[in-house]
This record gives sequence, structure tokens and C-alpha cells, in this order.
Amino acid sequence: MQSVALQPVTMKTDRTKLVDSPDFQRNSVLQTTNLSVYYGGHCAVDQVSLTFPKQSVTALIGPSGCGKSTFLRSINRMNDDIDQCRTEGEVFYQGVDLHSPYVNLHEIRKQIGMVFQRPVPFAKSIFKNVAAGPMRDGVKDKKELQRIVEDSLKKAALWEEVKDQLHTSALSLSGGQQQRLCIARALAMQPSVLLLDEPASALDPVSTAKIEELISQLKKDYTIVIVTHNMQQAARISDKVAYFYMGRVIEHGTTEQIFTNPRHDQTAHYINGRIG
Amino acid sequence: MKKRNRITVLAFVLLCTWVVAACSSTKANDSDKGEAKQETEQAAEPIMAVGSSALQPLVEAAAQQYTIQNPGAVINIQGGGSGTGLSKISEGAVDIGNSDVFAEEKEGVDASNLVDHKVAVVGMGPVSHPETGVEDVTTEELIGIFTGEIKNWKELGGVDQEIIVINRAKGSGTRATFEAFALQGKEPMDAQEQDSSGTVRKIVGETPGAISYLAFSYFDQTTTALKVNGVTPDRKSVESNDWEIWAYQHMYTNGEAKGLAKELIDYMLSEDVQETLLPEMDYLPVTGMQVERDAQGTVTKK
Amino acid sequence: MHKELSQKSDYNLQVSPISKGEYMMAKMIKETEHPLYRKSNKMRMERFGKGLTFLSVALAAAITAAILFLVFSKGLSTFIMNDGSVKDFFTGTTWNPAEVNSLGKPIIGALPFLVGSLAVTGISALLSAPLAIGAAIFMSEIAPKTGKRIMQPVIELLVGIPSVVYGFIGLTVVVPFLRDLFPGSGFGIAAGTIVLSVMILPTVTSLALDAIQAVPRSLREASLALGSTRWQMICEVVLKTAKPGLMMAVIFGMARAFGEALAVQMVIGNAAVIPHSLFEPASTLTSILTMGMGYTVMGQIENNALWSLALVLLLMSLFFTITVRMIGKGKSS
Amino acid sequence: MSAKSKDQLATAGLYVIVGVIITVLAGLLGFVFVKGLPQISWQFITSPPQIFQEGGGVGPQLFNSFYLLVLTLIISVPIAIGAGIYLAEYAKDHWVIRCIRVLIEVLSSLPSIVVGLFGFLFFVLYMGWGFSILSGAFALSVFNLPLLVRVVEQSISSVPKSQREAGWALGFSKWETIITVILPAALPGIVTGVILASGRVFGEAAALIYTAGMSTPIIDFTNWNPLSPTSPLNPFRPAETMAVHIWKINGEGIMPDAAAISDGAAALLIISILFFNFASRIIGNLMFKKMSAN
Repeated sequence: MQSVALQPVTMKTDRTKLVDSPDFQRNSVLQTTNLSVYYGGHCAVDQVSLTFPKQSVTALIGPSGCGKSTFLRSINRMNDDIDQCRTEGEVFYQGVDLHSPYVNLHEIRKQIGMVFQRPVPFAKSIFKNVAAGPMRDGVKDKKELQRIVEDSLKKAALWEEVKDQLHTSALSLSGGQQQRLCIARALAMQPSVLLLDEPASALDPVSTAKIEELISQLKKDYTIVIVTHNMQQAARISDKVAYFYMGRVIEHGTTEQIFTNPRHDQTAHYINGRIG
Repeated sequence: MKKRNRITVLAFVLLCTWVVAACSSTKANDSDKGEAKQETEQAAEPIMAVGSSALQPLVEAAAQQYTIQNPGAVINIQGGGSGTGLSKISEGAVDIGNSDVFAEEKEGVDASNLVDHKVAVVGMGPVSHPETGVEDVTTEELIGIFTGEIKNWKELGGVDQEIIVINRAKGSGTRATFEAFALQGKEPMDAQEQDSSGTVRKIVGETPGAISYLAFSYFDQTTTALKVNGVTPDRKSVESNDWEIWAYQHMYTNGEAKGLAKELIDYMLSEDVQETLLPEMDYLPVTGMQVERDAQGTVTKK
Repeated sequence: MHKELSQKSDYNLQVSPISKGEYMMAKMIKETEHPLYRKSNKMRMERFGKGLTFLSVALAAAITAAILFLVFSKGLSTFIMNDGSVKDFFTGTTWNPAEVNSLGKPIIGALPFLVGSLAVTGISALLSAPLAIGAAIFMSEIAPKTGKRIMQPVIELLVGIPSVVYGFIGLTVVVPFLRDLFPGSGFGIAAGTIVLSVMILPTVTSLALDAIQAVPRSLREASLALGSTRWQMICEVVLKTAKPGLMMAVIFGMARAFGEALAVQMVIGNAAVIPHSLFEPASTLTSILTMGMGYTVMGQIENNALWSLALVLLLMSLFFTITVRMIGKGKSS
Repeated sequence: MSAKSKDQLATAGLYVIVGVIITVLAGLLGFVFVKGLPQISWQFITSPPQIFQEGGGVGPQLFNSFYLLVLTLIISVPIAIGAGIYLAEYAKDHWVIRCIRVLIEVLSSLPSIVVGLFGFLFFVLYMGWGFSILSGAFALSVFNLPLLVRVVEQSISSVPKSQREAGWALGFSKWETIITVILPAALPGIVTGVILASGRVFGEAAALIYTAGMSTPIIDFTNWNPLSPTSPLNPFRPAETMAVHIWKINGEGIMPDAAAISDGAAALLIISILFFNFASRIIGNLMFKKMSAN
């Protein structure tokens, strides 16, 4: 992954008055500035500015309909295909504004992988599911594909369970396995950022635990942004937390600080309501 | 996947080359015939004969025999009805236009430069359901039946059974001839119509009290061929013109017949068609006719 | 291009996240072909794909437009060139285009055919709709597994049987059967209806099946959870939600029946009169069209009159298609 | 009457309905097979038809039916898939698109005689291909297009939107997503559509009378060079299919055993339809497995 290390300087916006500790900014790889998303007239995401430090898990929490999923989707421009949806502000990734018209959309989505709420395996074999990305990317020779598939499945902690049935249909896997297959499929593109949109909300507790454990492992080499309704999950696996309400970031800081003494009473209410 | 994509492109390219080859090969027909010529000397340009479905079996049988004698000759015969045949030949789109009516009788067909070749004669006669109990009708009775004045077979001395009239399709040559010579030009009543002889034969054979008209080649045991004014419908009575309900089968060419078209028409008038093939198929040889008839229907002794 | 870039983003000091220097740095990065800016051949493939598919749609639409133009131009020429009167056409009951009536206009009364066509289509739809919807319900609710395995080949086979064979069987089985039971020669609207309803059965069944299967599973389970029996669930939930789809299926079947030619021509008797009963020979637009086309000379009044029949057929199928669209759009949005 | 008994009554009613349909089909097939099967012999299947003697066969007609079907599918399936993809994926809800949809649907309810005549005027006369397999194949493609486009569009739009988003999230372009993800998932639906369409091609007669013609010149099955006039593969020779042959025999056949030949031909036609449906079902599954499994 050829990346030009460009450290954007700390960001100060009048509205949120957040002061980030210096070390977070220095190694943040993804940063949004005044990002707003409008569906026709309705403003779903309002002037959100967040930084996502490298090798860390940032959890986006908030009541449903607060725009956290919309915000997540606008990072790798998945909202582009929804008509009457307008995005303003910038998303800086490695110093490049992803919303500028000159950037290659497909390149962005390769480097910023995404996993959805419900597992979405292709109607293909397990091998072909994971190999679909690289093959489309021009990787031709069999051994190289075999290596990528094995490596991705190992990273997604699925290799042991499927290594001898690689050529059966992916639809025969369980819900949790299918979700990990989707993660493996995203990892096969060698992304540097992973966006997870409530990855475990459609899974049973056992699979959810597996996914959470996998995420905390992936933290070592990927920057992860996860949208979740599950407070315990956020507390367990995230390093930073941002609390969204009505499309705006009310509070944003390290997990300990948010969960022990949140600065805004709104955040406190939400967290106590959910955990208390 | 790359491979999948290549397949769709390949299929598309295959389709284009096929169409291009197809179009080019029509242009290459001349060179094509050139080769065909070396292969078989007499083979001429493939010809197309279109028209009357009544004449089609005869021309097909004759063409089949002709190609056995000189292989390589390609004769395509299509049906489509006398109307199509006449209009196509007058436009010069085909080599031979088959028709069972005179070109002059069809409006809209410019018969000026059409050359008529009468190759056979088709006799037609009224046929009825076997159990009507009537064998012979006079012309007036026939007109009465088809115009709807006579409603029941018992009025003709047959069984008490309602008469069911089945006409032929409005534009067909068979209907035009029957109305002209059997009904003396009277308009038949509005009744059930069928255009194909096979269907008419089946309906008349199975519907008690049904009556219609067919060409001699369609007579069989399932229907009774009625005698008119005591004359039995067969080859002798037509040749002597005692049986007036008959029509020439015309093979029109645009201007003088030439090439394979001429050879085919000459073959049609030759012995092995007029004497052997025609009787087998219940058509009547034109050479045997003792009378001549023109488009207006005036008969002259030959 | 860079000048345009800077104006467009009207670099605004207060809000901008990073200093002006950083911003210029970002733009320079574009010069060094940062991977994110590289134009991939995906764009070319995308344009190729979209172009290819648009070409096929355009081709399909062009062919259709050509056919419609042909039918309209020839169909209208009866009224324009051979000055046939439209009123006669829809009200007259005698059809003899070659002759001219007292006013010097060709006799083109197509009412008998219209009545025949509508009667045959309507009644066959009434006859085959319950059968088809019943089969569709059977295949999706009562015995999905076996139903699909038996009925799917049955449907595919019924579609495959040529209309000539349907007509032939109609002639040898249906007509004699009707002749023995009812007065008349067995030909007529009744025979045409029986043959047609069997012919459109597969079309209506497969479309009804799609409509029923489009009803989400959760609706069925919700209704069953309320303690309703399967039949109540089918009536209240499945049929109600699938109603537009089922209507579409029946109307599409009618459109198909309206256009059927060969089979109907063999059994309906082709009499150019308005039938007084279902068992009298009648005729439909398609039967007269098929029968007469071979015998008429292109360009003549008789031929143009037949094309006007084809035009009426076209307008009727346009009417069917638009009602189908309206039903579909009305309910589903 | 309690709801329970009403339910049982209704279920019984549905069984009756399905029973009626199956008996109707069994009656149809029984009638055709009882009369037709005794006719079918190797000689009947291979020998060319006789014009007026007995013992005619349907060899060339059977070959023409299959050859015409293959040509029609080669022409109409790619176009239909292309059109289906565009209408399902790229078409915005623009009035032009709505017009095209109505146009294509009107085509499907047009009587085939009208399509046949269009084929006659355009392919036979204007393009100068004459009465030939090619004009027949193009006419049938036109006749088949609406059904195929409709089926392809339906099976593509029935693939859930989440599959598309999954594809985009992997960095695929719209076209790549269609080719790699959506087409394979929609394949079973497309195969069913192709089967229904080929059933209609087999059974079609009216459209072919004026395009592929009603006569079969002598073809020798030894000469396979497509350009020579007597070879079976030459797309420019007129070719009468089984359905047209049945129509012609019933209409104008003067050979004494016309009825027997028509029954035999009808039985043979239905057997070949059964065979074709079965074969394409298997090929469809194979393609789906190959595309998705290994």
C-alpha cells in the first residue's frame, strides 16, 4: 500500500470546540471536515468534523436516525448512487479530498473497505467470493489468488472452518460465517480503512462475540470505523467514540472519557439510558 | 470476471461476422453461381416461384422431378396465395407467379407485360356430407343452396337435415371460379368461410348437412362429389366442357420466360408432367382440353 | 485545470481544516499521480458496457417503432387513400372491401370482427383466470416443492405446443363435442374460447405465480400468527397484496389471446356476421387477417383494409399494455 | 361453516383445479401421442417429405426447426440480455424509457402474422435475403424479443440491491458489478425465460409463412459448407419448419396420408420441445454451478 504520509494539522471548528490531544492527530489517516449530507431538503448529517487515528477503532453511537450510518456511507461515497443526495465538505484520506471530482472512485473503495449490516455473500463459491475483487483487479495467476484468498480468510478468522470446502456455495455458511466471509472479501482488496455498518446487529450472540474479537485483532493493521447500537460492544472494542444526535456530533473523545465522565449531559443521558 | 466479459464480446463479434457474412454472401451470389456452374454445367440461377397454394403442390412435384434429372438446379416454390403471386410477379420481385385466376381478373395487377403460361387445368365441384341423400343437383338448385334460398336437404329429395354452407376465403381463386361458373356470378350468402382445402374437406366430411366446393385433387371417400345437371365431375367431362366449373392454372412470367424459369415451364408442358404426373395428382392436362377459354369466360372450340 | 480547481473550492480561511500551504500541497500531490487520482480503465469499460446495453435497447425499440410505423401507415391508408369512412368501419356489419356502397365508399364494416375478438378474449380470460390463479396458489402455497416440480414442466410444455396443433385438436375434439351438445355446427365463439383459454393458461399462470411469490414471506407468517387458517391467509393477505400483479397477469393473458390467429381461425368458422349465440360461426380480427392476407394484392383496398384490422389489434394491445402499467404503477408506488 | 372446514374445502378446490389442468394437458398429449406415435419411425424422422405419394417424412423440417431455433436464440438472447440490463440497471425513470417499455410490450401482444408480414417486407424484400432461414430467424427474434427482455429485466431487478452495494463497496464499477455479481445470480431466471421463448419459436407458424417460406429444396446432409445452396447450414435457403409443415399439410396437403403425417409431426414436435426444455434446464444448472461453484 503506497501511502504518502501527510499529517493534516489539528482541526478547530467553532461549533464543537473539541481539542484533540496532539498524538491522535499526528497519526490520523482519515479526517472529515464540515461534512454534511442532504437528502433533497432534509439535512441528515450536519457539519461533522472527525479524525480517525491509524490502527484504532472509532465507534459511532447515537439513537437510530441520527445520521451515523449516512455519515459512514458518505466516507466511501456509497451515497453517490442515491438520487437527490448531496454531500458538502471534505473527507481527507492520505491528504486527498475523496469528494473532489478528479479522484478515482473505484480506487477509494478499494482502499476503504465496507461491510454491511446483513451478510451479503455473492451467489458463488467461498473461493470465488473472496477472489472476486482481486480477479477483477487483474490478478490472473492461480497461485497468487490462492495465496490472497487463504491470507484474507485467515485474517477474518474463517480459514480453519472453511479451508476444505472452499468450492462449496457461500450461501451454505451460517450467518456469522457469512459476515466474516464479507470481511475477508473486503480484506482481499488490501484496504487501509474498514467501515463496519452495525456488522453484528443481525447475528446471534456467539457470532457477535467472534466478530468483536476479530475486530480487536484487525485493529493492529487497519483503521476501523464502526457504527453500532450496542453500548457494551462500543465500550469493549473501540478506542474513540463519537456520539451523534440529529446529524451532529455532540461529543467526541476517547472511550474511557466518554463512558466515565461525558462532558455533555445529553451524552450522559443517552449512555445511562442505554447502560443504566 | 475477465473471462465472462470476453464471452459477451465474443458472442457479439460472432453475431456481427455472421450478419456481415450473410449480407456479403448475397452479393457474392454471382461468384457463387460461377462455382456452381463449374460443378454442374446446366445449373442456372436459382429461381423463385410464389403464389397460389392450390398450384403449389403441382409445381413442387414437377420441380422435384426436374431437379432429379438435372441436379444443381435450385427452384424455390412458396405459397402465399394467388394475390401475392400476381403482385410479386408484376413487381418483378420473383421469377414465376403462380395463380389460379387470370391476371386481368385481379385489380391492381398490371397484367400488361405478364406472359401467361397455362400449365394445367383444375376441375372443381360441389361436395357434400355423405349422408345428405342427394347425388345430383341442377345449377338452379346449386344457386339456391349457396344463396340461402334452399335451407333443407329434404327440399332436394334428401334427408331432413338443415343445409350448412361453407364458403371459401373471399380472395381465393377457387371461390372466384366457382362463383363465376357454378353460380353464374351470383353472390353467395354470408356464411362460414375456410380458406384451406384440407380443413374444408374435414369439416364437410364430419358436419351432417354441410356443403362446400373442392378441387378434384381433394375428392376422397369422406365427402360425396355432387353431379351437376347429370354431369359427373371427371376429366372427360371437363375436357369436353360439359362440366364448366374448371380453371386454368397460370404460371406468369414478367416478359418472355428465360433461363431456368423457361426450362421449368417447358418441362411442365412436357409429356412426363402432363401425361404421368398430372393424372396421378388429379390435375387435368391442359394439352387434353378441347376448348379454349379467355379471361372474360368466352369459350371457343379448339 | 488547476486554476479552475482553486476558484471552484474558493478556499476559505476561517473554516478550512488545514493551512493554505497544506492545501497547495494536496493539489501538488495530484501532479505526482497519487494512486487515488489515477484514471483506471474501469471508466472505459463502464462506458463500453453502458453503450453496448443502450445499443440493444435502442435496437429493440427501433424494430418495434418500424413495425408500428408499417401498421399505422398501411392501416390508415384505407381511410386516407381509399377514403373508407371510419364510422362505417366501427359500425358497419358487412365486410366486402372490394365492392363500393351507395355513397361510393368501400364496404368495410369491421364490427363483427371486433365483437368476435372481444367476446372470445373476454370469455377465455374469465375461463382461464380462476384456473391459472388457482394453479399459481397451489404452486406457491399448498405444495410448493412438488407443485413446482410437476407444474413448471407442464407450463413450459403448454407454451411449446404450436397453435396449429391447438387448432387441429380444437377441430377434431372441441367442435364435434360442441356440435353434439348444442345446436349448430359446433363452430363459433364457444369453440374459440375453449381453445384460447387453454392456450393462454400457461402465460397467466406463470405471471400470477410471479405476482404471488413477490408477496413477502413475513406478511404470510404475520397472518398465520394471528391464527387465521391457510385459506384465510391466502384470501386476506396473499391475494390482496398480489392483486395488482394478478390483474396484470390476466390482462397480459387477454392481450396474448387477442393476438392469437391460427388456432382461432380453424375453429371459429370465420363468418363475417355478428353472432347471435355462442354456437354460431363468428370471426375475429386475427382470423380474417390471416385468411385474407395471402389473397390480396399489396397496395389494393382489400389489403389496406386488412392492415386496418391489424391497426385495430395494435391499438387494442396498446390499450391493454397501458392499463397493465397503470394498475402496476397505481398500486405499487 | 367453520373456518377450518372452509380451509379444507378451499384446499380440495385447489387440488381439483390443478387436477383439471393436468388432465387437460394429459388429454392434449394423449390425443397427439396416441395418433402420432405409431407414425414415428426412423424413416419418418429422416426422409424428406413427399408431395403427393405416401410415406413422406419430416427430416428436413425437423432439422430446420432446430437450426432456426438456434439462430433465433443466437440473435435474440444477446440483444435481450443487453436491453434487460439497461432497463433494469441504467434506465432512469425518464419518459423516453417509459415509452420504450410500452413499445416493447405492445410488440408482445401483436399477432404473429403482423410480425411475419413485417419480416416479409423488411428482411425478405428490403434486405434482399429472400425467403430464407435468416429472414425467418430475424422475424422470430423480433417476435421473441419482448418476452425475453421482460424476463431478463425481471430476473435482474429481483437480485437484491444489497448485492449491488456489496459489489460497489469492493471497488467494482457498475458494469463490473453487473457482469460478476448480478448476471450469475439472475441466470436461473434468464434460463427459464429462454426456455419459454424457445417453446414459442418451436410452435410458431404464422410468422414464418412469409419469411422462412413453405418449401424445402433438396438438401444433402453431407455437404456442410454454409455457402453452397444445397448445404443444410446455408442461411439463405428457404426452410419450412415443423409447425409450418403441419399447417401446410392440414391446409393444402393432397398426399393420401396427410392426416397421419400431421399427427406424427405434431407428436415429434412435442417430443423435441420436451427434449429442448429438459436440455436447457440441465445446461442452465451447469452454467450456474460453473459460474458460482468452483
